[in-house]
Amino acid sequence: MSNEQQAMGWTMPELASRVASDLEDGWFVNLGIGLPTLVADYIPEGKEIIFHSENGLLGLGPKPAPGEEDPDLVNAGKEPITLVPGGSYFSQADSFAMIRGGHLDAAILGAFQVSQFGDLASWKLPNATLGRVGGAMDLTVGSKRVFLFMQHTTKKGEAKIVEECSYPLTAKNCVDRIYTNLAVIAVTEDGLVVTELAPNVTFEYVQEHTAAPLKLRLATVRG
Amino acid sequence: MSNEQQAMGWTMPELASRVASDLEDGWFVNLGIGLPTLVADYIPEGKEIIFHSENGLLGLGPKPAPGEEDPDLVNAGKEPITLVPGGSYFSQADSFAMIRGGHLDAAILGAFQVSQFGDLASWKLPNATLGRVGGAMDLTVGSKRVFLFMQHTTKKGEAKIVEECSYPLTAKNCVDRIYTNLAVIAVTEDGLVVTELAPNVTFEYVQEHTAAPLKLRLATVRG
Amino acid sequence: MIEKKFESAVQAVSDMQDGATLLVGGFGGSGLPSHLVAALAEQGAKDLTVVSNNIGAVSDGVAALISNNQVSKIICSFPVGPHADDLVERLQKGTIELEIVPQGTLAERIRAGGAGIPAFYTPTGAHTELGEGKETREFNGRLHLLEQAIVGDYAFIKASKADRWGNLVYRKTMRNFNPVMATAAKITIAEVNEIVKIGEIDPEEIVTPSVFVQRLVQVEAHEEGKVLVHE
Amino acid sequence: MIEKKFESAVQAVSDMQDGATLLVGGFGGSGLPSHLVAALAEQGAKDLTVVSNNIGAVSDGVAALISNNQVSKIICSFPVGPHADDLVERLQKGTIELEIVPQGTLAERIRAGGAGIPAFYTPTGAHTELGEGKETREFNGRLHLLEQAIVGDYAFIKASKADRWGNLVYRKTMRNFNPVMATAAKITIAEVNEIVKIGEIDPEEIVTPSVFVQRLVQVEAHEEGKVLVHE
Repeated sequence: MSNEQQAMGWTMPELASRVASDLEDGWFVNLGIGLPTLVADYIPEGKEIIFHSENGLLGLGPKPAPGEEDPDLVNAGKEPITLVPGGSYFSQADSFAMIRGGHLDAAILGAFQVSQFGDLASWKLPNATLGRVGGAMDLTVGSKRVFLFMQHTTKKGEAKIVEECSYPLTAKNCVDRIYTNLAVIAVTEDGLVVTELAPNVTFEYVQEHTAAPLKLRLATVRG
Repeated sequence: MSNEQQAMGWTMPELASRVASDLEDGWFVNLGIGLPTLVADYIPEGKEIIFHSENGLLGLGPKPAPGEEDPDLVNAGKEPITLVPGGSYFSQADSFAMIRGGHLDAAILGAFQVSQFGDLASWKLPNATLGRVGGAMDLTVGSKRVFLFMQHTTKKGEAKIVEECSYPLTAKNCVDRIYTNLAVIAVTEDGLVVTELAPNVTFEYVQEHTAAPLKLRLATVRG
Repeated sequence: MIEKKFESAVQAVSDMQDGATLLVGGFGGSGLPSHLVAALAEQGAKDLTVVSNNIGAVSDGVAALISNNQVSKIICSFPVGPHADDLVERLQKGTIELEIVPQGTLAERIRAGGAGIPAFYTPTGAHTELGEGKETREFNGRLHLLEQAIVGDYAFIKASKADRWGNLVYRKTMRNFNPVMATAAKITIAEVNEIVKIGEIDPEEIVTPSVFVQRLVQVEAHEEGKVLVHE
Repeated sequence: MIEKKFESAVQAVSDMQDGATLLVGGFGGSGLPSHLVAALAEQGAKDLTVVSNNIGAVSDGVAALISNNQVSKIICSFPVGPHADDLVERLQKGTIELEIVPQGTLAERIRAGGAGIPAFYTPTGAHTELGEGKETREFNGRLHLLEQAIVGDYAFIKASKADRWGNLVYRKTMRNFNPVMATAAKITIAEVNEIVKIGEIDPEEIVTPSVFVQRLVQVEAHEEGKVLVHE
C-alpha cells in the first residue's frame, strides 16, 4: 500500500510548486533540510522570496555549477549553495535571534508526525540513542508560520498525521499548514481541515490514510 | 580649605600620567566621561593600550584637529574623537556584551563617593529628580578592574572616600583602586590601603581628608 | 517585487497610532533619525512610550516629542542635557513617567526583544535603587536582577546606506542603538542617506540584514563637518 | 607591543589542561578550526568538555578528539553523521556524556556566556524531552525554559583574516558559531588564513573585535573548490 499511496496525488516537485505559490512577495522563509529545499526552485516569476539558512545567511540561491562549489558557502544541510544579490551573512547567535525573535514569515519543514493540534515530532525517532535537533525547535517556536512539506504517510504506509504524537516532540501546537502529496490541510482551532485535494484524490482516501479526524472545507480555487 | 586641598599633590595631568603608568601593554580600557579621558594622553611610548568607548568603538584616538570633526564619530561624552588604526565599530548590544562579559581589563571612572568596601556612588546626587546612569553600572559590575580617577574631596572640601556611601549606589564592592590628587589607595579585604602618596603629602593629611580608616603600606618605588 | 522605500518621512510615519511604543536610535545627535522624529512631531500621535538612550542631549531628538506633549512614558539611561527642561517640568507635574535603565541593560532588553528572549538575568543594577522592586537571584554567588525584554510597535533608526530590500550599513559610531533597535520593533523605519541597487552592498559588510527593516526613507546627509551634538 | 601570533597550532594549544571546557567553532566542515583540533589531538589533554554544533559530520572535527578518548562530555545540537560511530560506541559504554541542545539555545547560551548574562528564558524546547528537568516559567501566556550561559576555558575558532591585535573577518558562512564562541572563552585561539597589518582591515568590516581574541595561528587555506564536508 505504501508505494501505491506515495505515488498518488502530487509528485514532490508538484508539491514544491504548490507550496511556492502560497508564499507571498517579500516573505523571508526558512527551508528545512531535505525535501523542503525543493521549494526554492519553484518560486513564480515576479515574486521575491528571500530564503534564510540557519547556519547564517539570508538570500540562499541555487546550487552552484559543478566545480564552482565554495566550502565556505553552505546551507544548513552542509551542501554547497550560492548567495543571491542582496543576501547577507551573520553569526549563529544573530541567525537564531532572527528565528526565535519572530522575524521569519514562514518555515517549511519536514516531519515524522504531526498531531491534530499542530504538535510536531521531527527530530528523534522513539528509542533512538541520538536525535538530530539542530534548528528545528527554534524554527517551530519562532517562525510566524510553520508549514510542513511531507509525504502523507511513511514509506510503510503508516499515518504521519495523528491524534497525538507518539514520537518525541519538537514543539507543541506550532504547525499552521500541512502540504502532502494528497492534500493541503490547515491546522485550525476547529481541528484539521482539508482545504485542497490533489488531483484524483478523494477526501475519503485522505481520511483513510490519516489517523486523526479531518474536515473538508475546500478553499476557493486559486486564480 | 577646599581649593587649598585640591591644589595639593598631583595635578590632574600628573594624576592621569600616574594612572597611565599602571595600565599594562595590551589592555583594553574604558575611560569614563570627563576627567578620566585625560589618561589617554599620557600612555608611555611602546605601550599599546586600546581604549573602549561604550557608545560602540574600540581604538579611541586623540581629538580631531579643528575642522576635522566627524558628527558620526563621537565618544561616550558625545565629543568628536578619532579612531586609531586597528579600531572597530559595533552596536550598543555588542558594546555592553563586551563590558558586562568581563572583556575589559579596566574601567577608569569618576566618583561622587566611594566606600571603604569599594562601593561606588557616581550616577545620581541624593534627592535629585534625575540621574545619569549611562553605562556606569555596567562598567562597574563588568570590568576586570575598576579604577577611580578623582579629586580627593569635593570642591567644598567634603570627603568623597567614606565609611558608607550616602549617595545612591552605582554598584557594591566594585572599586579596586582609587587615584586622587593626594594618594593612590587600594581597596583590599583588609580595608583601604594607601600605597602611594603624592609629593609633599603626608599620610596624616590624607587620613584627615578621608572619612574612612586608611592603612599605610607604601608600595616599592616603581622603576 | 519588494519595495520598502516611502516618499517621505511624513508618509512613513503616517499610520502611527496614539499609545504606540516607539524605539528611537541614536546616541545624542550621533545616528539620530531626526527627520523621522520631526515627521512624528508633525503627525501628532500622542500618549507614546518612547525608548531612547539620551533624552535632552539635542533639540531635534525625543526632547522635541516631549515638548510637543506626545509622550507619556520615557525609558532611557541618560535623561539629562541642555534640552531636558521640558522633561523635568513634566515629571514635576506628573504628566510623564520616567524609567531610568542602565545603558547596557537597556541595550540588552531591546536585543532580547528582537531575539525572542522574554527575560534574562544581569548583575547590572543589583544593590542599587534602579534594582528596587525587581526580582533577584544569585548566580555564581553574585546577585542578579531579572530584566524583561522591550519590544516596540515602531523603531526609528538611522543608517548611512540601504538597498531596496532594506539591508543597512552605518557610518562609524552612528551604529550605537540603531542595529539593535532595528531588530526589536514590529515596524522598523530606517532613515538613510543613500539607497543603492541590490547587490551593491558587500554581503560581508551588511550590519542590519533586510529582514529587520520594513520601511525606508531617504534624507539628506547632515552637512560635512557639522557637529550636531554641540548646540 | 601586542603580539598574539603563535608560531604553530601545536604551540598555541600547548598549555591546555585535562578537564578544560573547550568551544569549537564550525558547522560541519565549514569554518572548522581543524588545525587547532589536530594540534589538540597531538597535545593529548583529556577529560575535556567540548561544546560544538555538529559531532560526526567530518573526520577532522571533534569526532577526532572523541576517537582519541580525550572527551568526557559533549554539548551539541547535531550528534549525527558519517563520523559519529565512536561517539555512539562511547555513549553505549557510558564513557562519554552527551547533552543535546537546540541549535538556537546553544548559540544563545554561548552568547550569554560572552555577554555576562548568566541565564535567560527561551520558548525553544518547552514541552519537549530536551526541556525535561529544566526550570520553566510562563511569559505572555507561553511556557519558557530557563537556560544557563556556557563559558569556555578555551575557544578554537576559524576566521579568514586577522590583524596583529586579533581583529577578525570571516568568509561567507564560515562565520556560523565562530564569532559567538570567540566572545565566550577565557582564551580564544583563532586559526586564520592570513594576518595583515594593523589598519588594513576596514573598521566597518570587522566582525570580531580584537578584545575577544587572545591567540592567533596562521594556517594554509583549504584548497580552492575542495568541499571538505562531503567525505
